[in-house]
Formats: sequence, C-alpha cells, structure tokens
Amino acid sequence: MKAAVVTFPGSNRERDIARALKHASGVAPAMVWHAETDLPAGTDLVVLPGGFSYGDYLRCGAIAARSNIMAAVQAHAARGGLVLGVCNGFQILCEAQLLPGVLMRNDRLRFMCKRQNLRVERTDTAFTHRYAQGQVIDVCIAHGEGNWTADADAVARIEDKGLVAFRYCDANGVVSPETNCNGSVNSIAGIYSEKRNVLGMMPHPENLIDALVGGTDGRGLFESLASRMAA
Amino acid sequence: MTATAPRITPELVAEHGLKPDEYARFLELIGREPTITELGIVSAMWNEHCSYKSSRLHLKGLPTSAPWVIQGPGENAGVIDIGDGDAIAFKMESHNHPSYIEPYQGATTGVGGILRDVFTMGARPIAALNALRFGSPDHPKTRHLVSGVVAGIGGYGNSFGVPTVGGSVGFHTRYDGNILVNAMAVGLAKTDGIFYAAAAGVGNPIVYLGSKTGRDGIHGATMASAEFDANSDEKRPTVQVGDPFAEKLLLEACLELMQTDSVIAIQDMGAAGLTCSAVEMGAKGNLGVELILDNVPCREEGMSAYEMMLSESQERMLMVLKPEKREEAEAIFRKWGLDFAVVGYTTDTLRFVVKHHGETVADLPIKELGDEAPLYDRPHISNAFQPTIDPASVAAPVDNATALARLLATPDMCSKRWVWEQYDHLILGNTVQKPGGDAAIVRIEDGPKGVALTTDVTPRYCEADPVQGGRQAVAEAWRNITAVGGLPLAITDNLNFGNPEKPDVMGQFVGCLKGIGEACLALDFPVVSGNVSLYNETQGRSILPTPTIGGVGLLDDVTLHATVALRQAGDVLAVIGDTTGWIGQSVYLRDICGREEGAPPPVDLAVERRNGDFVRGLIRSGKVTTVHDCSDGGLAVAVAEMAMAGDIGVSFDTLPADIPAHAFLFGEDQARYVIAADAATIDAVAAEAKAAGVPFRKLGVAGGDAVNIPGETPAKVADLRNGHDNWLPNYMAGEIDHP
Amino acid sequence: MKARVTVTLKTGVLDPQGKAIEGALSSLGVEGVTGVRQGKVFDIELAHTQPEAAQAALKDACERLLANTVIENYRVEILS
Amino acid sequence: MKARVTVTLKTGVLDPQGKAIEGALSSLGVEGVTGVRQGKVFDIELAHTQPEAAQAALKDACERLLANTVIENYRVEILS
Ligand SMILES: Nc1ncnc2c1ncn2[C@@H]1O[C@H](COP(=O)(O)OP(=O)(O)O)[C@@H](O)[C@H]1O
Ligand SMILES: [Mg+2]
Repeated sequence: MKAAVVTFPGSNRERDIARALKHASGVAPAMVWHAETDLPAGTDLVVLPGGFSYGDYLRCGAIAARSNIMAAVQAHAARGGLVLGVCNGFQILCEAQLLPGVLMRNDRLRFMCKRQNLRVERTDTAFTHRYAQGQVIDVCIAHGEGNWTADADAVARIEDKGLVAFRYCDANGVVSPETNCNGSVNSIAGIYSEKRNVLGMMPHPENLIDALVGGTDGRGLFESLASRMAA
Repeated sequence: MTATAPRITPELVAEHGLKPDEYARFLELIGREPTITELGIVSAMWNEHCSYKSSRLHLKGLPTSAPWVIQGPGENAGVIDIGDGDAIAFKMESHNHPSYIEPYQGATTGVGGILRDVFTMGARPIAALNALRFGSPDHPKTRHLVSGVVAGIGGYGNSFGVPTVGGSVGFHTRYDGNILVNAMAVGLAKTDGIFYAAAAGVGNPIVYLGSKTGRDGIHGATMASAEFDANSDEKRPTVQVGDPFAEKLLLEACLELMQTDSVIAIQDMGAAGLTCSAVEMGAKGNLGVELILDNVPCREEGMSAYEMMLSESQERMLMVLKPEKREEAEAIFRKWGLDFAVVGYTTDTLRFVVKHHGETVADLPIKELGDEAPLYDRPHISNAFQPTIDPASVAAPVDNATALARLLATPDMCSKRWVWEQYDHLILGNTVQKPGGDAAIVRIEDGPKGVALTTDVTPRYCEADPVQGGRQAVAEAWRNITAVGGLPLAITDNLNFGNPEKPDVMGQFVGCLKGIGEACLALDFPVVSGNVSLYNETQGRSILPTPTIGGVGLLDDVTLHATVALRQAGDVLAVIGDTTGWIGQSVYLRDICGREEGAPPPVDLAVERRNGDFVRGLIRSGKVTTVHDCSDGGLAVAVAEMAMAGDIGVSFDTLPADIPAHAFLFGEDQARYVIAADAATIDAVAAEAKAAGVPFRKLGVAGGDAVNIPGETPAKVADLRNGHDNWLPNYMAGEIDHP
Repeated sequence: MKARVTVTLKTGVLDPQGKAIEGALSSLGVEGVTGVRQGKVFDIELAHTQPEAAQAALKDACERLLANTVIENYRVEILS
Repeated sequence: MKARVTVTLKTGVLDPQGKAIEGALSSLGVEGVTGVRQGKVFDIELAHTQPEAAQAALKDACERLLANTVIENYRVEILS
C-alpha cells in the first residue's frame, strides 16, 4: 500500500497513525509536509492525522484546511483515491468541505479522553471490510470538539445513503443518549463521502493496535486498508 | 548611562524585593549605583526563585549520584541512563502563585515551562504528570480553581501532544488561598545526544528562538517569591498566556536542529526570561555575554531594556550556535514559522553586558550574579512532638463497612477520573498503565523496556513529623514504582513550603529534606532535579509542608508488570509487610473520627527496601500480576480499590484478635503491598516470604459482588464504586470553565 | 485603519457553549437570561488607506477563513 | 430585550489565536492585514423590561462568568 500521512504544524498523532499503517501493511507511509503542493506519485491513501493543527485556533481544522497540500488531497479524492481523516483530520475534512457538517465543542464542554464503544455501520467499504456488520469495537476518543452536526438536509442525506461509518454505542451495540459521548447528531462518530472513498472519524483506531496498550480493535481498519491496497 | 533613568531610591529597591543588606552587597560588588535595568537584573537573579538563597544550603545534603545518573541537579532537567543508549530526562516544577491568580493560564504556562526544560536537554517528551493541591471543597474559589487548573493542564499537554499519565489531587483548607500546581515532564533522549546549558567558545553567536517578547509576567519570578496578602486578587499582574501550538513548533524545530551538530549550548527562558538564561549560560561556561536588545523580537512597541530583560513571555529559548551553522539553523526555524534572531555573542570578559539603542544599559560581573547571591542559613526549629496514638484508645464511631464506603467517597480518596479524562493519556500509543493505577507505565518506543512514573507526598505526615514525612514521600514513590514491577531509579522533587523566614516553617523544610535525603540514600533513589517553592502563605497562614516527589523507575520488559485490578473469583489476597494498626494521622482518624492528630507512621527504610524488593521479584518472575501498594486508608481501602477495578467482591478472613478491627483495616503502616493470585501461588509466595523473612498474611478471597468484613453488612462493590466515582463529578457539576 | 469583524452562528445551528453558559448563569443566580448565543469578534489592523479596499479585503478574509459560511454569518465594520 | 456582550483581551496580553490567524491570512494572500486580536461576543436574550436592570444583570454576568477579568475587558450593549 502506498500511504501518505500529511503533517501540519501542530499535528501530533502522525507518528501513531504511521505506526498503525506500518504495522498493518509492513510499509512505512510517506510523511508529507503541509506546504507541499503534490502528493508522492502513486499514493493510494492519504491520511490526515490527529492533533491540534495550528493550535485549533479560530476553528479546529480551519487553517489546515486551507494549506497548500489540501488542493492535492481534494484532487486525489475527486479521482476516487482513499482519504482518511482521524480526529483533527476529520475536522479538517469538514472544513475543506470534503465531508459535510462541522465538529462543534463537546456538549459537556470538556476535552474527553476515554475508551468508547463504536458500532461499525457497514462493512462494504475499503476502510471496514475486515470488521463484521454491526460489530462493536472498543477504541478511544480524545477530543474537545467532536460534536458533529449538520443541517437537517445534510443529516437526512447521510442517513438515507448509508454514509454513517460508526456510531457511539454501548458494549452491546445499543445507541442511546447515554452512550453519545459528545452530543453528535444521531451519535455519529464517523462519516463517508458519497463515493465512500473519504472517511472522517473522531475516535482513534491508531491507538488500539496493541494488546499491551489497551487492545487491538483498531487494527481492523488498517488491515482493511492494507489488504485493499495490496489487491 | 541613561540620563532619563529613574533614581534608585530605597523604595524602588524594596519594590524589587531586595533587602537593604542585599542591596548594599550589590553596591559593593559593582562599586557604583546601578541602572534601573541592572537593578531589575539583580532582583531577578537574587530572588528566592532563581538564587535558592534560603534553600541552597540544605539542598546540598541530598544524595544526587548513582552509576545510572548522567546529569544530576544543576541543569534544566536531570538525566538517567536506562540502557541500550537510551536516557530519560525529567524534572518537576511549580506554578503555584500564577495558578491561583489565573488558574487556566497559570497551569498552562506551568506545563509549558517544564516541557521546555525537558526538550532543552535534547529529549522528546513522552509523558507528563502533575501534583495538585486545592483548598477545602467548601471554599468559594475551590471549584473554579479545580476547573481552570485541570482544563489548563489538559489544554496545554493535549495540544502539545504528550500523554498526561499520572498525578495526584488533594484538598485541604490550608491551601485555601494558595493552591499548588506542580507539573512534571519526562523525556526520552539518546545518551550521546544530550544538550547542556554551559556556553563555550568566545565570539559565538547567541540566538533567540521561539515566540516574540511581550510584557508578560514582568516580575513574575519576584511575585512567586513574595508572600501573598489579602490583596493579591487585586494585584492583577500581567498574566502569561500559554501557547501550546508555539511550543510544539519549538519542540520540533529544536529537535530537528539538534540533529545538525550546530548547537553548542541551549537553555530555555523560564523565570526571569532573558536575564536568567543568558547569565546562566555564560556563568556555567566561564564566559561573558554581550546582548544587543535591539535585535530581540518584540511583540509590543517601545519595550524598554528593563522590560525585555525581565519579560517572562513563554515558548522562548536561547542558544549558543556554531557560527558556521547559522544559515542551516535559521532555515529550520523559519520552516517551523518561529523567530530566530542573533541577539548577542559570548565574550572572554566574564561581564554581562546589555546594550540597547547604542547605550550600555547593564554591565555586571557575570559569575558574581550567581555565585555571590545571598545565601541564608535561616533559623529553624523542629516542630512540636506529636504523641503516638494507641489504636485501642480510638473508638470506631461507625461500623467498618460504613467507614469504608464513606472514606472512598471523600474528596481526597475519591476517584480522580473526572480529572484525568480531561488529559489525553493515550497519545503516542505507549501508555501501558494509564492513570488510576499505582504508577503509570509508558513503554519506550516499541519496547520491551518501559518507565514507571509517579508523583507522591503526604502533607499531613510532613506537618506532623517532617523527617518521617520526607522519608514517607520518597518511600511511597518508590513503592508505587515497585508495585507495578519497576526498579526505582531516581527522583525529582518539588519542595512547596510556607515562609522560610519563620523558624517553624524553615524547620519543616529542613526536617523534610533530612527525611528525603535519608530515604534516597537507603533506597538508592537519588535526586536528579527539582524545584523549591517557598512563601506559599496567605495572610500569615502557611500551606501544609508539601515536598512532592516525582519518581522514575525502569521495567526491562513491560509485559511483566502488575496492575491493581482483581482478576478472578477464587484468587487469594495477602498483604506483604507488617500491620500494627497505626492510626495516628490516618485518613480514618481524620475523616471518620474528625481528629487530625498524632504521630504519622514511621518509615523503616530497611524494611521498605526488603519488602519492595520481594514484591518486585514476584512481579518480574511473572508469579504475581495483581499488586496494589497500601497507603492512605490502609488495607481496607487498598482491597476495595482492587475490588472496584476488577469488579469482583472480596471476603475478608477473620480479622486478627490483637488489633482493633478498624485499626487493622484502616491503619496506615508503611512498606505494605496487597497482592492477589490463585491459592497455590499464594501458598508458594507465603513460603518464599517466610524464607526471606518478609512479613506475609492472608487477607481473604476474591468472589461475589461485595466487600465482606466478618460480622458486618456486605458493602456492594457497585455501591462503593458509585460513591467513589461520583463525588468529584457531582462536586464539579455546573462549573464551566471559560478561558 | 482598524476594523472589527463579527462572526455569529446562523439561526438554527445548535450552540452547545451558549446553552451551557445560559445554564451556568442561571445557577450563578444571574436572573432573567433567556438565551445565549456565542460568537467571535476579530479586531483587525489594516495597512489600507481606502475603506472600500479594506472592506473588500475583509470580506475576502471572511469568506475564505474567518467564518465557516456553512454555519456562520459575518459582519464587517470599518472603525477608523 | 436583546443585548450584546463583547469580551476582548486586554492590551498586551498574548493572543496566540490572533497570531495564528494573522499568519494564515497572509499565507492565503489576503493583503494588508497587520494585526488580529480575537475576542468573543455573546448575544443574549433577557426577560427584563428595564434597560438599567438588564445592564446590571449583564455586568454581573460578565464579572462572574463571561469575562476573565484578569486578562479580558468587556462591554455591554443593550440592543432593544
Ligand atoms: N529541591 C531540589 N532538589 C534538587 N535539585 C533542585 C531542587 N530545586 C532545584 N534544583 C535544581 O536546581 C536547578 C535550578 O532549578 P530551577 O531554577 O527550578 O530550574 P529552571 O531554571 O529550569 O527553572 C535545576 O537543575 C534543578 O534541578
Ligand atoms: Mg530550565
């Protein structure tokens, strides 16, 4: 798999995601500085990592969404190339309008770092085919602004077209207000673009790839990507 | 020198915190009246914070060396060798006074400062910890302070990208007007890639790096050393604002630069900014320094030399650069969008010369600014002797199951999850033991090694008996590291005390240091860095003596570690170490009986070491994986915490007849660990313990859904957890922090 | 030249902070507050000498960065 | 009754956000911006009928919650 991880000033989980990609595919991804205008030739997957790009000042992801490299990421996505945005990466994708909606401050107004169950909503995508339909995975969240919201039309479109990737849930896969850790509309933790080649998600699968460090439920995502690329 | 400069009046000297005799000493040193800039410089260098004038004498007695110590006290951070060419740099520092005035920004800048101390040494931060003390929960400001400090610590560390993996939080009315915010940072370096502050070579450029200089915290260092009065809410000094984004850029730029073999010396700008950093670099390298302030990147118009020299703007560094590397270095800083300016050079004059607008605004002997700083042997008296309390003389006001449930839901003993869930404790993907265990465990890169990290102190013990309290703080840090399977290697200390000009406070300081030193020596646990914070006092009332200990230990293989959670029904629990039912200064006596008194539990360092080495052996051989050290709240609380973590009940065996039940359950004898394993393993451990002369006693068996104390109503684990988990969120409910 | 840009949430967009502040004010005993919406202001210094040019530059700044026009409205005022 | 509260940083206090925005505007090619300071606005609905009472309540709200008076100034405007 040829993966590229874009690093912005203030990114801070780029090493974590690079490690997860390498673990799954055996190949270290290219690290691409935001000021570049092109992705490395032959890039299959672009990853926008977690962190606090530009300090999350103004709005999270806003300044990074306007950096040089994002034009190349847009073009890559338009060609059907795979794009994954995790946490700050998701925020950047929304600000860049590669995904609809916006991530507002958590409803409890606090940064929250904790384990959280997610329900995998579909498994026919490049990102999730290694999971089982409806599988409940245990990953972690670490964000202050993960409260996804969009106007009613956009929400309806996302739901109708089955573009919800993950929802916050309990250990049995039940979605309820109690398991909605940040106030997101319909407990949405991650969404796809219309062609399902772009995924944005708040939780951090890259920090759950190791039995010794909390568990391995994040691996499925990277293994899905790695096998798809290898094919 | 400048004609328009203000006259140096005795009032002005006093405002700078210099005592008349200190000023006289300075006059003698320079042989003329100083300029205002010089007065500012000396006031910064000679205040308590920079000169350690009250504490230096006593700090000298601490053990600071061991074969694995690469750098002891005296640099930005201490450094220890953890094998395979890897080193750990770490230090702890306080930001108490600023955090009381502006909790969010005070805490952020505290965290930022300590992270800089660590990466200045060439180490990439891999973990942060903190130790917090707040006033009584009933005090009107407490909630706001908790909310702001916790948000600030998280706000900075989360954005910077370091996992905050441990710490401690306590409440006591003696911190009402003077909270404690102690922050610790831990970084990973290569033993051959460590950077120091001593300048070298004459005529080398001195480079300013990072953010611009503003009028932030001018006289912050002086403020930190002046006793608070009732008006401090009104003082409204220029508060420093933390910028974790700039710090992250500074980290990456510094580490990138350090790869290029261009750095001769590097020093962060902390308290008293440019003054302290420039003087220290020169003095340590036996060189003079000349600064040209016209080149200092400023954020505000018309800043005077005085202001630039005393500004405490954050996220700045000073560096001595190899002249031929200037362009390469500058390109790196520009890439990261940071300021880079040559602001002076090293000289062979041993003078500290500062120029601004073509004028010399300061010209001082550089070594003497440090070496000739006042040094005090302040009078000290040891505290009144507290009697040992006979456990039989203390009646139990409630049954033990009720006392247990109550204790678990007190401000000091409740779960601190509400706090650490606001800290990103998982970033970097190496947190093997997250907050909530005994010590945190952070794996070193892909393993198998890891470090065990903790911060500890029991202020009420220190107040009751400073020497025992000092010993206990070190012993507890050592024990927490041991309880996860780590070999304790070294500590950093953060000595928070009241006004040293009061002989009883000075007595606490001297006593605690004596105890710390004894414990470090006996446990092979030297001090490699630290910080002193004095004058923690409001309206004449001092805080509890609080010498926070930050401990670092090593696990050769992180897969062999222990956690507190009970694993399965049928496992047998046992305590390693002797239980006498020591009730004096226990939280039971304080929170259940309403008596804050008595002598604290004595710390026998030889026993401490023997018991700990035994337990560590059990973990390292893979025999035992469930261990919890026994501290506040004694056996009952330790066992209940293990039950809550594992979601399994425990039935206590018949309690011993020779100790009152409540003293057995809640007494705080030291050097103890509760372990759990299957029955056969526990029997084998019993035999080993006997052979090794280590006290061992079976406590009970895991199973069911309640903690059962013989003859009492079972306490459901779920109910205990409810009280334990909810005290803090309930207390904080409704408070929103709004930085 | 000085200007102020005010960015506010569009009507109908949920404002969790505003709501929390409303709750906090009422528990602090500040009475009579029935709604709070939070927005941002930017106080901007400009090198321009013509108000029209400044206005145009700031409109551009808002459209491209300062406001997320999906959820936010903005207003530009030239102050001096 | 409607009011607007504007909270801005005191002069001299570092504004990391403003700094980052200034940098971003210049790299986006928005010209002539020489300084940005970010603040907050609160658009508040009140049950009061007397402007004086509303003003007093909001001053109280600012002192106790909306502004961090150690580093921020505030201004209350009654709009209607
Ligand atoms: N209590 C202490 N024990 C040991 N070393 C200390 C203690 N207090 C300060 N030091 C050491 O003295 C030096 C100066 O401390 P400090 O002024 O706090 O550092 P910085 O200039 O980085 O803020 C440091 O090397 C520190 O480790
Ligand atoms: Mg330092």
